Amino acid sequence: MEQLISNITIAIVLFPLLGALVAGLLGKKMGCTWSHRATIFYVFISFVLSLYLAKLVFIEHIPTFNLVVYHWGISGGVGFDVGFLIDQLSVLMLLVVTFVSLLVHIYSIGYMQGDPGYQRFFSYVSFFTFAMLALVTANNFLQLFFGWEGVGVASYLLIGFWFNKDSATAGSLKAFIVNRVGDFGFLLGIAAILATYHSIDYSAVFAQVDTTLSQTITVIPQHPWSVITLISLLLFVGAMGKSAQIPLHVWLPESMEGPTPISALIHAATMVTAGIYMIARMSPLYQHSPTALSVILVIGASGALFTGLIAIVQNDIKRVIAYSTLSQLGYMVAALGASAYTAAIFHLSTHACFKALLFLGAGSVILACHHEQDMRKMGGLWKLMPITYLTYLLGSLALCALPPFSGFFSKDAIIDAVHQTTIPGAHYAYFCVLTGSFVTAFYTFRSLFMTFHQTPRYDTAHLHPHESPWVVWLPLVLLAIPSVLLGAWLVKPLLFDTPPLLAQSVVPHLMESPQTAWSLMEESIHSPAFWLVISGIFSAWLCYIAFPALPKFFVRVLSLPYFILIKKYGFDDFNRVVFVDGSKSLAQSFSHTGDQVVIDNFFVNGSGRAVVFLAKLGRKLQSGLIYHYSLLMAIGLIAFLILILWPLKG
Amino acid sequence: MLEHSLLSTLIWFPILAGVAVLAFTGDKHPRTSKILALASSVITLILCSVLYHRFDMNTALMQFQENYTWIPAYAIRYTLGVDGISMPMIVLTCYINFLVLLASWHSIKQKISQYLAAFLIMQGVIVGVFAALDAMLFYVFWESMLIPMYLCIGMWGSNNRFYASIKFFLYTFFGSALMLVALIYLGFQAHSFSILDFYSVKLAILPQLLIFFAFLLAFAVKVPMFPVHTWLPDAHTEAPAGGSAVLAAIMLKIGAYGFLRFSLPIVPDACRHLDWLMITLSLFAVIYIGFVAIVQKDMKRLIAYSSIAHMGFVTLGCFAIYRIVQNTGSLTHAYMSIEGALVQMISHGFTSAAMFFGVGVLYHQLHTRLIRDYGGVANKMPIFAALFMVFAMGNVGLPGTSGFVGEFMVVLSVFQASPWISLLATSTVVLSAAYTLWMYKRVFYGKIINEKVNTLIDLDAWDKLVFVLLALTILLLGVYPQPLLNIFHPTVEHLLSLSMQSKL
Amino acid sequence: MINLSHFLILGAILFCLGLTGFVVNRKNLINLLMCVELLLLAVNFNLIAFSNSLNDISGQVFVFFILTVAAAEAAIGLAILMVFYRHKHTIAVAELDELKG
Amino acid sequence: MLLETIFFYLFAAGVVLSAVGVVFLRNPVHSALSLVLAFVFSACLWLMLQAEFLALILILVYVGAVMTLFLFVVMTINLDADIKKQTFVHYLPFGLLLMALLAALLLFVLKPAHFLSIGQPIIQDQDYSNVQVLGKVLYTHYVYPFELAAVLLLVAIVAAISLNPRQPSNKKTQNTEKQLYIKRADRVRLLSMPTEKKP
Repeated sequence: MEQLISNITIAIVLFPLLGALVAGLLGKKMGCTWSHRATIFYVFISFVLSLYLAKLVFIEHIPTFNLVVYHWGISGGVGFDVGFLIDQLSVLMLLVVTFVSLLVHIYSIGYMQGDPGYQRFFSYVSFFTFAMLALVTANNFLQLFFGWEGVGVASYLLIGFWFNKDSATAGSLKAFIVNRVGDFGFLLGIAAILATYHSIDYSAVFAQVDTTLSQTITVIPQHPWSVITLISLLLFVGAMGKSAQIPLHVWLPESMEGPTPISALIHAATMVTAGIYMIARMSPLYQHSPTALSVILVIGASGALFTGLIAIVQNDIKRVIAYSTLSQLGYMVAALGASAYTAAIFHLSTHACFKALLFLGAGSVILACHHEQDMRKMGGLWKLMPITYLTYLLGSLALCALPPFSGFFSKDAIIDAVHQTTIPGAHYAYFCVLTGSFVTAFYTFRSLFMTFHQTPRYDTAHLHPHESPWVVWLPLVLLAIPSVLLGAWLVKPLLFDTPPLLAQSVVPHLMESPQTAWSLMEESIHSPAFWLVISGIFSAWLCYIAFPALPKFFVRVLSLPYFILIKKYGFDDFNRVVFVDGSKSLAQSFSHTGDQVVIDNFFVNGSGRAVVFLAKLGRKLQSGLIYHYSLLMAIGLIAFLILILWPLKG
Repeated sequence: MLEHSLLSTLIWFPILAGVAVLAFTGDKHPRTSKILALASSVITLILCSVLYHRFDMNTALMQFQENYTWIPAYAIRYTLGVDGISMPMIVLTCYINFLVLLASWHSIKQKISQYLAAFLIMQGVIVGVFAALDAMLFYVFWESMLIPMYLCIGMWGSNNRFYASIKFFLYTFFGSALMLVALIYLGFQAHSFSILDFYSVKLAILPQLLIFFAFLLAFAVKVPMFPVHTWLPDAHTEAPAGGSAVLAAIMLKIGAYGFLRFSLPIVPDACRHLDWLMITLSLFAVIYIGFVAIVQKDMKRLIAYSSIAHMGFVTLGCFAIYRIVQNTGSLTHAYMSIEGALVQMISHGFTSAAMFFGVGVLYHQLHTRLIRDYGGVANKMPIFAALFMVFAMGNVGLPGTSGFVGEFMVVLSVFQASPWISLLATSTVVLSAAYTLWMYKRVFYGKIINEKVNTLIDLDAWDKLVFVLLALTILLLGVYPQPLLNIFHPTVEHLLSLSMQSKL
Repeated sequence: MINLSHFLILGAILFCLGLTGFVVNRKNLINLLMCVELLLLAVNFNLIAFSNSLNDISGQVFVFFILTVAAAEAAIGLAILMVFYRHKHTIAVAELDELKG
Repeated sequence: MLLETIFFYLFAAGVVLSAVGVVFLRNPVHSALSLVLAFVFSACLWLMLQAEFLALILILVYVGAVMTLFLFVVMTINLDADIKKQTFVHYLPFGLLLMALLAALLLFVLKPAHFLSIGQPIIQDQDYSNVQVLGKVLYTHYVYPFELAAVLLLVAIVAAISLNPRQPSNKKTQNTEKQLYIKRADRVRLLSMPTEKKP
């Protein structure tokens, strides 16, 4: 049995890598068709095997399975291993990742058709999947970091997939570097963990947590910090980078420059969920640091509200969804901050489905409009693309968290958890997440209305949008199903069962009373969140269907807020001016003033010049004129005389 | 028999082969000289594998020792031997040199036999540096190493090569002059010039400090450490690709090797006193040089600066041990620090050599190293772009590549010296990504602006072989560094015990 | 009362004058040679004065040799000077900087 | 004694003044003559020190031979052009200062107080012959140096003569070196010319 599980796990993780290698190295020889067949086949196997593992874990309840594949390195008494941890959390993540990835693979057949980098694309996507799988199955921080960086580099490659497009390469570079800023903290967090626990295996670390509760570390003299808080915060910096939390969220909208399937993959199943997953995985650690949780709560809640607001003013359909991702990630992080780790993972799973759905739907629209992404040039598409419209609508409803769609259950759990928590910042966070639900509903339906309703604004003479081929709409349909049902199906086992589904992996969140999906829906009628959502949808209807002049009016009246939102609170400008230009000019001054002028010119060439100068000076003495020599001789004579007569002076 | 002459063979065989290759000067038989050079390089590589296989990884003792009288009047002997630190360096040297010869198959057109001879002789001499156990022998190899490199830059370099070669020579020569004084002093104190005897000499703190600074100057120039690093960008920029590769991959390591072989065990108290200085300079190298690298306009300069930044990790790892031991009270984490530094040395040998070869391929075709002359190269050279991406990622220190291993270990262990040092050192995570990938973006991505880029041809078979070998090595070391660590471990243990022992 | 000191002082003054002439001379080589003669004269004064005071004839022997060498020196010096003049058509000291490094 | 003192100061002043003349007179001929005067006064002072032989030698050899040589050379060479160039004297004050310093130092050392024990000149007997004494020493004890001095003078003579080879400029001898290094191009010039048209 052990052997079987370990083989399965290794297969799940490595098959996508194999697919990536096959498509990447042999792609040119195999041709497009065989490349996508190979990669899809491998990912499909991974998915099926994940399902099997899920059966083992969730139905047969096998114990947590910790496998060390090999010793990566042993140094200083610390073993760094490559190994896998199979428990409920990782299996859930495996399912989410392989499912979404599989559908993205299939979808890409249609979306990427005819692209010169077709094989390369499939190779990258498979590699992306591999990295994410390595991340979620890791049993130690080294491998976690490997996957962590692996998804980073895969996203870098994929965002910059169309490398002839400057905005794409710039976006990819930005994504990578911002992620590295997060990794900066993450790596230090790992270092702190090693320093504290002398191991970087999850199991060893969690086993020792209780012994280090009161341990402090002196980072600033005379100010000892709780070591757990320090670790938590450092790791959270990594999560901020990967999961795009304020202020490291700036890369995510830029990642829209990649092909749409990639946006779906990044935003839904992989990459951005890594941070959420990591904190949930570390919940035994975070649980002991209220300070860190407070920080997480506030940052997450702020992201939930404020990035959602930006989505309202975006006109690019993908950007609207991108900001919505930021907002939803904010929800998840807020849930983590409120110690509702399970709720965060729950929302992660449902969000993976409906966000992938929305992105792929948007991709379908974009494909239909010949790579036009501006919603102002769409409209009235619902009749032409019924399947896309329907699935997009379902996704939107799920995103808005209307019962009985999946988003409702997970988001409701989050709002509930934030409401209940009492750590500092809880009230602010509650306000943010509540308001956020209105905002979510508003921008979601704004994009829906602008794209599918209203009168067509595209060039009807030349553009004849039509439904996409089956490889494109099939994944939509397949994603629509869990988008609708997943929440109702999972809510009870995840949150209200005893023990909850993920009890072995994450610290469970205590719910007041056991409830069912149905009772939750009933209750929701009385909750403010529900009515905020309804009013959000209604407002969107008012603004974009009933009175299309209304938005312009608001823009005029609220010009300052509008400006702030258009400028995205100035993060981009701030980063550009302070970090990009600042570091460039700092670097320039280092390079020019420091290296060239001071060291090279002054010290290095200066010493050379000094020798030349002294030599020239010495040469001057050799004037060749006798009287100069004689004068020097006389001076020498006098000096010599003084020297011998000096003792006689007394 | 082989045991007792293997090292000598590894030193003198390439040198003799180089002299033999010189017989074909005049470019009349380029093929003959190439085959001869490559064959002898392959032979040394085979000898290296013998060295590796017969190497006993369970002991810190010097192995494959050879010991002959050389200058009896001053107790100077011809003593060779390797331990877990020098053996990988020797293998690295032979391997990189093999790749250099392979890569020069097409790229060098003029004075080919002299070029090949220079590299063969250089290889032998560098192996000598790593294998020498007698201080004077070490010094002789140390200085004679400069000559072939000087010629290499001066003869096959580009426009500003005279300035660069003179600068290189004077800089490094200047550094080593004081080292000679220190070695002679130590020789008189120990009544022997054997390096191993130096380890047991008792020294007061003042001589230790003076010796430390003498060594520091010699090794810091070689590493190079801030602020004596400015020869490196010039030398790299002007040197041919192979020269840059050897310079970055091996010569820089000799400085770090010197710190490990001489400074730490011979003057441990001085090192303990001045570790703040070394740590500060290392951090300067990481951060300051990292920034400087960002704005370089010349690819080779950029890579040269990134080399300095990476070597900052090596010196950091070497000299953080005192603080680590002081804070944790045990030696275990100090192992990780030094082993991290050693892995970083080896890994940097591959990544930097690979990057320099890459730039060499571009330079060979377009005759420019300026970043702004490129753009969109990935369109014309997809295979090259893909391989270069692997090297770039190695340079960035991505997990799964060798570049990660050393940095990871150093950062993790240095955290126990002080979180702040670790914090500053970790900034390389961002900086290296910024400079490497920004360069990659400007060179490989984007539309083709310069028409000449359209004329680029992708790698030929020879280059492909070189690059694939390098890429595989980089990935292999990244995925499974344990074999390397196994070699280091006993020697590092021994080294640490020496450098923790006060000599007062 | 004249004693040794007076002669020595006279020699010193002569020496200083000769040296002054040597140093500040801008005229020509011949003047330089003449200044050298003055210097030698000053030295000779000393030797003779001491020889007299100490009643030791060696001092005078030395003066004898000095005179011989000085004569030879003057002869060769002037010969060189003539050769020089024929090459350069000048013996101005200020222009003789062939030794310049 | 008084007379001696008077004579000493008289001659000393003469020596010093004529030495000043040697140094500062513009015309080299005047300088040379001034030097002659200095030698003559010196000879007188040497006589006072009972070094008769040297005094006479000084007059005979120096004034008679060396200074004549000087004057001869001065007059052979046309120094008018050079005399006009002697206008710049930047170093003069500095040189003088330096020499004053030197003189002061020397005077400090040589002041009479330092020579009280050996300071008194010795008055020799009536039958004392300086020439005889000197000759005895010179031909016995110093015979080798004396011979060497003779050789030195010979060398000086040879050198002085050989340094001034008076060769006629229109000498008709072969220059072998030049002959060996000659090239065809220096001697023959080949021209390719069009053949003349026949009428």
